[in-house]
Amino acid sequence: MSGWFMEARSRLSLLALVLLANVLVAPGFLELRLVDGRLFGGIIDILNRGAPVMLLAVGMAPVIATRGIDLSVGAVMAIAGAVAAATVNAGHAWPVAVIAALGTGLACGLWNGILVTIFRMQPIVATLILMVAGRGIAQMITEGRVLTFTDDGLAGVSSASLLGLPLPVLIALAAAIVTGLLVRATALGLFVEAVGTSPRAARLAGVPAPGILIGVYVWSGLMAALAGLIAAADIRGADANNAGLWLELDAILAVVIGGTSLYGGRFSIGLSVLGALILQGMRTCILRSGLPPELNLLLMALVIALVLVVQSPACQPAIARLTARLTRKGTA
Amino acid sequence: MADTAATLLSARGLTRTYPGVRALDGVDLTLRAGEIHALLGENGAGKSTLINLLTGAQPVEAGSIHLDGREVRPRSPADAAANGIVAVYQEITLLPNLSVAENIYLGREPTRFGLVDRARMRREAAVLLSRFGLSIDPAQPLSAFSTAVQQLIAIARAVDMSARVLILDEPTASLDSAEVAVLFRLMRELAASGMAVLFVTHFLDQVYEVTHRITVLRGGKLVGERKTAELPRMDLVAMMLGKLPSGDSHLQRHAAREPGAAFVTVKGLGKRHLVAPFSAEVRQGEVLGVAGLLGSGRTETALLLFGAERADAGEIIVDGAAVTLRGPRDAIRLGFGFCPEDRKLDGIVPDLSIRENIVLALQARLGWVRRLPLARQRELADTYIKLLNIRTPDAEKPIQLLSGGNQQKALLARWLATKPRLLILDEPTRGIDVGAHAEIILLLEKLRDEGMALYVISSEVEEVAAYADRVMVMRERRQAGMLTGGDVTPSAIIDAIVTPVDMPPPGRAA
Amino acid sequence: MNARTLPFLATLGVFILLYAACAIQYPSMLSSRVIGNLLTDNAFLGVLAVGMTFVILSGGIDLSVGAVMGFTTVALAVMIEGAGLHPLASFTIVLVGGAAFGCGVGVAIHWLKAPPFIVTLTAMFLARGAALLLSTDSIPVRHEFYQTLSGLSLSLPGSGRLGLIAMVMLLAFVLGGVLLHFTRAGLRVYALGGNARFAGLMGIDTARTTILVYGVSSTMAALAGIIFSLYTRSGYALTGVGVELDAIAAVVIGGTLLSGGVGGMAGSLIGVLIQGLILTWITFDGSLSSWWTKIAIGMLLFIFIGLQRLILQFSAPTGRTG
Amino acid sequence: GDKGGAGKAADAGKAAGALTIGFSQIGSESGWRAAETKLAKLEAEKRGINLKVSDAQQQQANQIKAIRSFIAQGVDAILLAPVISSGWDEVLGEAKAANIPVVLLDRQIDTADPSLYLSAVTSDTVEEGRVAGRWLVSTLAGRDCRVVEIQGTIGASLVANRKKGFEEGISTAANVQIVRTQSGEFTRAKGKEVMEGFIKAEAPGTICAVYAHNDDMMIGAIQAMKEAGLKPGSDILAVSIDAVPDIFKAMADGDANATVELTPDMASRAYDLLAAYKKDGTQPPKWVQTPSTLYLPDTAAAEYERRKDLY
Ligand SMILES: Nc1ncnc2c1ncn2[C@@H]1O[C@H](COP(=O)(O)OP(=O)(O)OP(=O)(O)O)[C@@H](O)[C@H]1O
Ligand SMILES: Nc1ncnc2c1ncn2[C@@H]1O[C@H](COP(=O)(O)OP(=O)(O)OP(=O)(O)O)[C@@H](O)[C@H]1O
Ligand SMILES: [Mg+2]
Ligand SMILES: [Mg+2]
Repeated sequence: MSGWFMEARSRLSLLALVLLANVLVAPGFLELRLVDGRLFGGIIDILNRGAPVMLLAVGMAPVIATRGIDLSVGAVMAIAGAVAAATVNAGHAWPVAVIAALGTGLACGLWNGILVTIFRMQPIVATLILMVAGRGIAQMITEGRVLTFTDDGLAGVSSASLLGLPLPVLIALAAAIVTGLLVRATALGLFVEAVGTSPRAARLAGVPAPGILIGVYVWSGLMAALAGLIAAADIRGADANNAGLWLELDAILAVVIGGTSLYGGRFSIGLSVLGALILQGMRTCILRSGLPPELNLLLMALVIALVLVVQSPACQPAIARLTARLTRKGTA
Repeated sequence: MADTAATLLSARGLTRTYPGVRALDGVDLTLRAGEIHALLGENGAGKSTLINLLTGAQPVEAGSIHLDGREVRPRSPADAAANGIVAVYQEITLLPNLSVAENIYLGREPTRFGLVDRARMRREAAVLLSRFGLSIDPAQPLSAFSTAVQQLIAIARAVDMSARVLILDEPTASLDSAEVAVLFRLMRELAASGMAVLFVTHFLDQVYEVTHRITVLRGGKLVGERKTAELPRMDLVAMMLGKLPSGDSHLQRHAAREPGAAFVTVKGLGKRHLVAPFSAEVRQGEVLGVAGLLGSGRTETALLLFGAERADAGEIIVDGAAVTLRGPRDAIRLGFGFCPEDRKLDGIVPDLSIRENIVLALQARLGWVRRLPLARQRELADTYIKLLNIRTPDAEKPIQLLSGGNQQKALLARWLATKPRLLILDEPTRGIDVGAHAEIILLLEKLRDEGMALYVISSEVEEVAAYADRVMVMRERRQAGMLTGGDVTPSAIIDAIVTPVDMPPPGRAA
Repeated sequence: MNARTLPFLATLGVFILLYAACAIQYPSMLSSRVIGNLLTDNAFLGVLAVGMTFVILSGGIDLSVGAVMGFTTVALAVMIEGAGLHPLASFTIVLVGGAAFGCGVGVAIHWLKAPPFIVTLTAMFLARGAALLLSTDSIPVRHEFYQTLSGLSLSLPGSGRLGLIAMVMLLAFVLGGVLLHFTRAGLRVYALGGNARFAGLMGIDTARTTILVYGVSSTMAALAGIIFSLYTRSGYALTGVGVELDAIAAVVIGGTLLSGGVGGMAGSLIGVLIQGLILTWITFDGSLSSWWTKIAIGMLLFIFIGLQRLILQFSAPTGRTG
Repeated sequence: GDKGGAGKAADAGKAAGALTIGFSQIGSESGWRAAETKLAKLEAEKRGINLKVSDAQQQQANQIKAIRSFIAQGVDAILLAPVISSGWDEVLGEAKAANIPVVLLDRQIDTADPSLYLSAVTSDTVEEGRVAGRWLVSTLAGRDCRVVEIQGTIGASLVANRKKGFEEGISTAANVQIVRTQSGEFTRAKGKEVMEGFIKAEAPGTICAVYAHNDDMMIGAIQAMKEAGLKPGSDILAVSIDAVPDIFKAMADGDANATVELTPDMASRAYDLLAAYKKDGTQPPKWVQTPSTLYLPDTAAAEYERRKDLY
């Protein structure tokens, strides 16, 4: 497992780097204030804003580990949000809405899983179908508007806080922990990695490959639904046109930054979450830099390029030394 | 001849370290023009590593390589090939998605007006393959063929490319006697033409049949170089193992014991395009050997028996009850285990550790909820690593980093861990060194005596004759006989295998 | 051979089938005008698919093509309208630039040992960002040479016309097909996609091949940019957002495996036409709201791929293969 | 959803002598856009026009395809809401050749040959910004003010204009300046995130007003301010553009101060001038400008009621 720690260290050092950048942009970024029982501060913002991508990454990592990919998560977010909003606006209680949204997520995941497993479609096209149609379904529900709702219970999914932490953060972390346990405390992780690395060998060893495959897509759908709920609650409305738009790329990027190969095999929930946080860190930094928005994409590109260099096996040792110094600065 | 010949290639003090292992430690090797040179050693002794260094597949850590007295530093296999040094690696490193012809000529395709001349490529490939007694369509994708054929294709490519030195890492592992004979004839021709051939194998008979000199490695160190003619078998084995072998008495035939109850009975099991219906019976505490030439369909019988291929005819009866196998899981539930022939594709899960590979089948049978505690997994892994003495620093090493033979052992361990009632083994001793070979056969006999039913496919007739109670003979993808009792002798088996049949073989797909 | 050509034949069959279905609903779909438009309107997508086929066959993926295309349109507009360069000169510049950019991507992928997905995603941000820096609003190109070029066209029997850009697209497919299927370089691409490590052991220069592949892809993206700029006679930084997914889909629908090593150029052309057909059908129907449009696209994709899978299932060769 | 084979309806419509009009819509990226489409359909029904709406999913290529297929089907007129301003000469040339009149909706195009389209029904997007800016200046009555601006999607045609207009609007007052600007991509979520950033990045209490290029982003920003414990509308003045129902609700609640209307009812004007043109060839003006009315909290409640089901 020492390999895992090495990986974790390089990700953590990246995160430290990003946080440092934030501190440079907005001094006092790291300080935490407790205002009426709720924590405020840059770190919290990153966790809070990063929650949806964290959730998507948690669902995406096992999918990618099976040599698959799920392009539909953004659309599923939109559907889930729309369903939730429509449900409360139809006068149902918010728990009903939440359940309805999660149910939709499951259904979407099941559809993907069936296309991949039974129809043997290539994951990228199988999920592309839902990526395109899904957003349409969401828009059909909202009729292209932003479906605003006033139900504070549902809005609470984003605005409420527990133990000083915003609910989205807790949801994301909980999801990560549950998923982590699900794959590591059971044999699921082993099976997923076996199926992803060598499907034929896994089958001959008696691994229930079809079940595993469907399972990971269903889980991904569920996570996407959660993310969709948070996104909708955040703006107290379901924006079918924009909710989760292109977020699938962020999720995949997070997982890959987390060290999972798109060719399947070894994966780590924890590292994928780190990947998501690194991404959000960059975003926040760029948004607050005060630089003209025309530069956003260029900055993003430069930062990721930096990440790639940092991670490339070529300059690992040098990095290790550098980080040691940086982390000291960062905390000082 | 060989002793007077000039030194062609000489390697001095070659060294290579991997995390946790010094795979190669200051090894010298001298190849002379016109000589066939055996490179021997236990599994994990460092043979393949040495070859990787010679062809530039792995960087040289310390030491030097001289060709014709001039130092060469191969940076890549292409580089080495340019110097006339070509190798056939232990795992078949061909590309399944390309056609046979493309595989043979990749990197040196014949062209016309700058375009690849496919017609010519096929023609020449066909000619080349016919020299190996292969009459297959070179336009077919490589994946359509068995390990054996792919092995032959790899050799054909190398033979066609090599100018000075040809290196063969366990080429005969998956070949049968006919192919081996062809290969040896070619090796002799090449040697006679002034090339040097480096030949890795675990079959001592072949060593004595074809080689002039022997270099022995043990634990990554050079034990010594001898002339084959001047080195008795016993001494050779002692050099390799570092001790005298635990008497290879296993090749004496055992007294026939009274067989146990019938465990699995197969009635007219078959599948179109794959193998004609066959019938057999495996009793508890007995070994059913399966003999046949390449492509005779032995593997296919195993695939059907294990449910990996769905039969379209016949039935399987377990403990007297007819069963249908919808897939390997059904078979495993019945207590079957299957050690496949194609280690790389159907066997190991490369990224996963040795431990995970060993517990995989057992865990799959337990289901995903009841995960084996890590401690238990470690314990299992260590037990089998010891039992089969798999050469590795620890059980957490990715299995793909193990030497070929040790991977094979790990796979055997995977199934032993499930305590199967019927164990199907396709070429279980392929690529296993002499010492381990004896150990594994003793192990099989032990398992049998404990009442396990064994279905063993093997190309090594003496061996089959030694431990099998009965032998099913396959020919042209159909059952060609069942030898029992006193008939189970090498000669009888060989007769049964080779007697030509008049009926045409059933059509093959693809 | 048929084991390999089967996916293509399946795709082709499905395409013909559904074209027939559309033609029955709207007979005018058979008019040479519609067919001409199908090719002209999808010319840029086709060119992108040519490059993408190389990338995917090599086991990679290129998310940057849409952005490179967008950048090219802006660069052309700026060079021609702003700097007053002659279009042909500008074309050469962007093509060379595209090639260089792609080679850079290839180098990064090979030397940083980084996944193509991230590297090309970065390249995507880079190209888009650069384009927005050049100009955030769309610039019309009024050079008369553009008029003449977009004027050029082959009139088909009937009222249809085959625009220059459609011909360029078809030419790209032909040349791409030759390069891929009949040259050593092409075979190396397949080898790389089959198994990069083995390809190395068999003496293939994997670095060179990787660079070639992404070089071709970006060059094609630049060419697509030229085509789009001729198509709309303007340059705009946000041109072709998300078009990379359409290109990937076209290639994969065409029977190429995303895992690399298996597939071919002809399939990709059908893949492009299939996507074009879907949109044509939808515009013909003309009654679909925004959301129904999306749903219809998804469903039609599903039908296409589903049918394709079924054909493959039933005609899959039994016995020992794969 | 209104799915059905209106393909044949086209011919049916002709038989009845009614107009068949093709409408190439950009997509459905916002509530405003959806409303525009909805109104186009409603008004068409009222007038017995057979309207074929083709949705371009934000792709200019799709709009060109759509126009081509409208021409192929021989519609009587084409409405075009261009996704970007340039690149229409060729396809509009084809329409002209087939003498099918084209009317532009809500966005102008950039062409050398104005005869390519019959008329353009749009608002003056620079004026919208100006109105917002002037309002701010007058409300401040000389007070110093540090304004933060939430732009639309970088590259979208009207972003530059609404920015320019606003800057002109405040140019008269030296005491008003834009201190930060970032893109909220026209969405609520991004608008909220951007505003959060502004609040964190600026010293507490130093932001005096926020200008958003559309109401959706403003609604997001309002939530951001509330969650940061600020009082939008009083602590920070809020002015935006579009006049969608939700912003009126916000104004009624005192969370927003002003919005400038961009009417979604563009189609009806186009229908009228097309009808006249078809009847006796009356040439409509090249530019039919829709008013950019400023709305303030006093009328908010009423306006909300008036609009809420149009959207
Ligand atoms: N890439 C690698 N990384 C780490 N260890 C390796 C690697 N390749 C080989 N080894 C180790 O080096 C040692 C020698 O391996 P090698 O393959 O040379 O043995 P071998 O003599 O070929 O055995 P066999 O007869 O089973 O093929 C083994 O212990 C093996 O585990
Ligand atoms: N000598 C050969 N010529 C042509 N094809 C062959 C030959 N040997 C094997 N094959 C191919 O391999 C497949 C079956 O061979 P396979 O190896 O499975 O049989 P086998 O009896 O298991 O041989 P072995 O297990 O010794 O490799 C067939 O589909 C055939 O195409
Ligand atoms: Mg070896
Ligand atoms: Mg076999």
